[in-house]
Amino acid sequence: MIDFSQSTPVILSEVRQLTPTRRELVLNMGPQHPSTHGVLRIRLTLEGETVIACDPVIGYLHRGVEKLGESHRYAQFVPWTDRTDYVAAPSNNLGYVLAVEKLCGIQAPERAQYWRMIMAELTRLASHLVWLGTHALDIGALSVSLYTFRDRELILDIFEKFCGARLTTNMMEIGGFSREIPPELPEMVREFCRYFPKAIQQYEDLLTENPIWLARTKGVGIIEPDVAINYGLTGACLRGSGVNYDVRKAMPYLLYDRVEFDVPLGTHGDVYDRYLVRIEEMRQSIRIIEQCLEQVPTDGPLMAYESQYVIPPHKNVMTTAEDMQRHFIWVIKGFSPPKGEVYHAVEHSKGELGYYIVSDGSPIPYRLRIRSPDFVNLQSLPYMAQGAMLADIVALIGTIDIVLGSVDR
Amino acid sequence: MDWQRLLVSYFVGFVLLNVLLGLMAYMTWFERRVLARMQHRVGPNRTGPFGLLQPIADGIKLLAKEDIVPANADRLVFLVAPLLSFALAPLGAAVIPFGESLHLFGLEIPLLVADINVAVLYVLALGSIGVYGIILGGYASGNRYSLLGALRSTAQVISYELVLGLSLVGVFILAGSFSLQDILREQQRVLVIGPLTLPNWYILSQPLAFALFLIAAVAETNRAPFDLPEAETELVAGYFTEYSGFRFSFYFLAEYINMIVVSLLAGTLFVGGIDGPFADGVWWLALKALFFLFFYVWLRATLPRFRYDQLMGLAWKVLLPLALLNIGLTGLVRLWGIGAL
Amino acid sequence: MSLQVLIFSLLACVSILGALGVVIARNPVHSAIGLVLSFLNVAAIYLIARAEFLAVVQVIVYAGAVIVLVVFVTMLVHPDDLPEFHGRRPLRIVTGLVLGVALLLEVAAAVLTRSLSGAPGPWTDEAVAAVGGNTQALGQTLYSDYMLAIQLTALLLLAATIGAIVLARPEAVSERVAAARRTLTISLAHPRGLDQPERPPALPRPSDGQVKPAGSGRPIVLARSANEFTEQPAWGEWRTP
Amino acid sequence: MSEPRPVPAPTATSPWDTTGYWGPTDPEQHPAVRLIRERFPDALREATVFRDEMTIRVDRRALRDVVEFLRTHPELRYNHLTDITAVDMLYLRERPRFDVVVQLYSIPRRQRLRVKCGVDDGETVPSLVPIFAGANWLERECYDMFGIIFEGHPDLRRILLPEDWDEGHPLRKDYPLRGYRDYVQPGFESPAPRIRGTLRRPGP
Amino acid sequence: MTELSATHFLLLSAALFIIGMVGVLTRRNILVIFMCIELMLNAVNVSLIGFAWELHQLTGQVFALFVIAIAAAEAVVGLGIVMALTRRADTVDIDELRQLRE
Repeated sequence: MIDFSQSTPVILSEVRQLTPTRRELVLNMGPQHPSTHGVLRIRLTLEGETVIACDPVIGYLHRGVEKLGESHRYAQFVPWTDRTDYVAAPSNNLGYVLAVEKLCGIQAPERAQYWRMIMAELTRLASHLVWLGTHALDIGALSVSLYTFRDRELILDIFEKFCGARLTTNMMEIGGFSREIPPELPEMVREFCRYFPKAIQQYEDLLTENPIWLARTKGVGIIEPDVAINYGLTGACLRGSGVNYDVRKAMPYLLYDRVEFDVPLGTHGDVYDRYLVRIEEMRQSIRIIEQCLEQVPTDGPLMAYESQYVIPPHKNVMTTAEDMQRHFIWVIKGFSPPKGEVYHAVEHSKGELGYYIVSDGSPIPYRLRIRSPDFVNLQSLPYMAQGAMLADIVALIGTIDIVLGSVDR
Repeated sequence: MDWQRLLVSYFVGFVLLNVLLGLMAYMTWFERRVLARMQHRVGPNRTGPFGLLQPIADGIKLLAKEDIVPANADRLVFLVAPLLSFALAPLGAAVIPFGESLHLFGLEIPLLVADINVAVLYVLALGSIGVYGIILGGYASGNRYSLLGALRSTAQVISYELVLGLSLVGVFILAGSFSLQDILREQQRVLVIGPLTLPNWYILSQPLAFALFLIAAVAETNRAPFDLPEAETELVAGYFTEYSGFRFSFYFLAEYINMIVVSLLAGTLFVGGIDGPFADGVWWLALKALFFLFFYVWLRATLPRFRYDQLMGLAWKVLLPLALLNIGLTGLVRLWGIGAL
Repeated sequence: MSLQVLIFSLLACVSILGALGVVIARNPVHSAIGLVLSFLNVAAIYLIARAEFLAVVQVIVYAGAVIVLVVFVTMLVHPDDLPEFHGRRPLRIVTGLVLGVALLLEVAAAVLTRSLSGAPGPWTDEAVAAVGGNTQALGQTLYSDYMLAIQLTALLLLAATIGAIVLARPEAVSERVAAARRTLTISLAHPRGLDQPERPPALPRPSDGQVKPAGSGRPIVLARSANEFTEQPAWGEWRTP
Repeated sequence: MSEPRPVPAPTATSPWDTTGYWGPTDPEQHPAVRLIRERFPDALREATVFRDEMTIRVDRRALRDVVEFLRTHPELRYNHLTDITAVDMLYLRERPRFDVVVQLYSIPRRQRLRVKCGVDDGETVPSLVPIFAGANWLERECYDMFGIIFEGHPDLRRILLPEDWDEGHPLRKDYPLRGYRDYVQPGFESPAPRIRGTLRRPGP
Repeated sequence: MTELSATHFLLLSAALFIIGMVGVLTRRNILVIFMCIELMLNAVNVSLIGFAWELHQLTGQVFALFVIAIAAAEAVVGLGIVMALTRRADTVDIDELRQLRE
């Protein structure tokens, strides 16, 4: 039995300067390129069509979100998290909000937690749909992307019903939700859950057994489990290699310990396995949403109203002087969490999304660090690209599932 | 007399060229509409009824665009390459018979521009010259994506032309001629097998050759899933990355005209061309070609793209041996007279 | 002067211009364009000489395959890598030109003063038309009188193909990648580095209830709790041998 | 208008204090603290707990050895490098100026651990790249944002900012929020006048 | 010379052949030399066809066909050699190492 957890030691070879020999061709893929999913730039050294070296260059979408976090009050920063991974905004909100709640030592009421779970899982579905569509499009399957975007619209409709926004939702609030859930929302989500498995089947019909798809994905971009761990991969990139690490299971947050779901693991660690894993994750997300809808109380508080750290209820602001003062202070000055530092991670659709917040007791975070999953996952691209063909590069970028807003922050 | 025939030929060719250009324009409309239907979309429907004026609007837009020549392009070659591609594309239609002769104004007007006895070889030769437009355009752009696209295209076209040519050898053996007229005439005979009466279409006697031809034709015209030279997700737009305006539209036109010509050729070579039940005529050929064009669009909506090495492997390791096998079998059958029904 | 001669002269002139382009152009790709031009015109001249099949073959083989290959190689190789046969010495160029002109004059004189010899053959236009055309006539001659020659040609082509494959065979990709791993690191901080880890023994298979067939004969494993597959991965083949 | 109510101190009953994902909340009970104290008696500076999160502060010179130890020790096996980042402590303490923060996670034991070390301007931290390949970009980002030099890193260059960015490290506390000056794209130094709505390209 | 005869073909053939020969003698790029050789072979074909046409013989065409086949074979081998040569000329470290070892 191998001691799998102690992965093989890293032996650094000498750094190769990226000066091509005459037989090689340096191809600058990006930052403006149809399949680098934004403004990723990859410096490829090719020999014929075989990739000899691959050096991803990032930072074209760097907006200094962490620096901005050091000048915004805690509640003001929530919209900024939308802009990091813009295809999965509610998950980003959730990670940040949970980190702040942990820092403050508060917890949202049960009902709000269920709705957060539902929204987080819907976000996972939306994000996976974008991933599947673009990934298939990169490999040349034109129609799948339109089908996935068609179904993503349904999820965005739910978001719109819930909070009024579709893409950058700014959905989660510190302490829960301050507005009531629209009464027709549960039925909308239920309707979606009834419909969506058929849609997944449709995508699978087009891709899973398609010989060209298999030829393009099987055996391409293999990451062995020890290498995956060594690179610090998380999410489907790690689980595609067969390592069971899902933050929802490993360290349940919200109420994930109350729902039943399985963590799909790949057995070969190639592009095809990561595809299978993500497809299965979508099915499991539907399972989670259905259980949440069964378990969620129909009424009850949505906000931890008693706490100092949350915005007072709207009705009380209008009727009581004390809450009006609280509201005034909360809005004008913000709230001051205790001194300390917390790290809280959630299972984002792309992997482990962590927020590390250092508080000095002022209403503004002293340091706000976003551990974005795709930034770390993208590091494995040169490893996977070794000896691959040029056409594989787009498959590999797709399989990592990056969003440059999140990579560059 | 000779001059008269020449003039009539020129006239027929002129009409055919214009019809082809019109068809090509509406082929883009057809592709967009069909693709949209397959993808739960609407497609162009705002310009004219059912979007029928869309190709014209597109044409005007492309003509009005700036014609950009990159600074490090090989200027002359860059300017000429798309013209080459475009000029060669419709020539293939010249040898396709569209029906019997017409008698108008006392003249005999053949519905065929040129009846040459190496017609099919002529079409293959045009295909092999047509690749120069792509190679030179990709080379002259001074862009690495274009260069890669051109390299891919070269290797692909050489490989698949081989398959294309060899897949047709079976037909030649059965028909005993390279002339499309003769091949068509052979197919108009009736095949009687016991109680069944079938047309002697070569799709029935050469199904393997037909499949090979179809695959190789898709590859030859650089269409999905063999659209590697212009794979937009890898090579941006391949060999025409740097082209804009009407030079771009020349490549575009050439691609669609090639599709139409190949469809007409497939219709003529394998499914009897103008031959059909009820009444023979050009509409049967049009219907058959339309089916092949639909097949092109269908493929594009369904299949992902091959990788370069897989494409070459398919050509050399699968299709070429199959084509040789088909030739051998057909030769044997012909030799022993079983096929001489 | 008949129309035929006029057309012939036109085609011949363009063909010679193309040939001159091959020699004069600095860029090999331009040379190739000149060559294609020359070949196409020669093919048209073949048509005048009633050699339709050869004309088409000329286009398909020469213009469509040989020159395409040359252009392909031109684009593939770096010009500096090409071996130099002789330097750009003016003496040699002058000698070549003088020699060429002298030879041209000599041959032209010979050609123009020639007295026709050789008996006319049986293949008049009518005879060719009678067997069905140039292709058929050529085929009959080729496969009766020249059977051995054509077999030998086939053998030659086969040998050439094999030779070319052997010559241009790249090192196997795996070998190249292994070489790359040895001498150059693709990624900075490569996790494998130099050593290949030992192949571990077979891993325990996940229990059947957890294995879900997912597609193309490949299962995925469904982990029910957080504790499974953290020590050991659900990894089917550690690495394919 | 009265003063706002004072912020209540977090109580031990807060749900976040009992998650157990970071091991025992008593540093003396925590195996990592105990084993490091045995193995590296000089390097361990302190071990603190906030909201059940265990943070170990070590000497910067020993960082790589400690992390290697945490990774390989059979009782600990923190084999997953979650994050490397830094905090500029300019306004919080005198010296050292930065904290390098390493978040570790043990996949088999399902526990997190945070390792910190202080580093001053001009000092170096041993790179973790020889242990974790994933440290590569994370350390590059730290260097880019804070200017912390990681000794032994094979390729320490800027990652998020342009390679020719010459104006310090933006996540330092003394770096102005809007930068020292407006960033001008090379080649566009002189303001280009707009002529009929199109931007004129500057000549070579 | 008012009627087309084999002489025209021979003159064209001579011109093409000699242009090709001058190219082989003066150019140094192996690919251009290669093309010039093709040109010379083609010139031979022209004269063969010309004679065949004038004499109503098919032998000339048959020989031209063989010349084309041989030219194709020659092209394939020649280009293979070019590829092999460039691969050798461009020494990546691996090759040097291998050469040292042997």
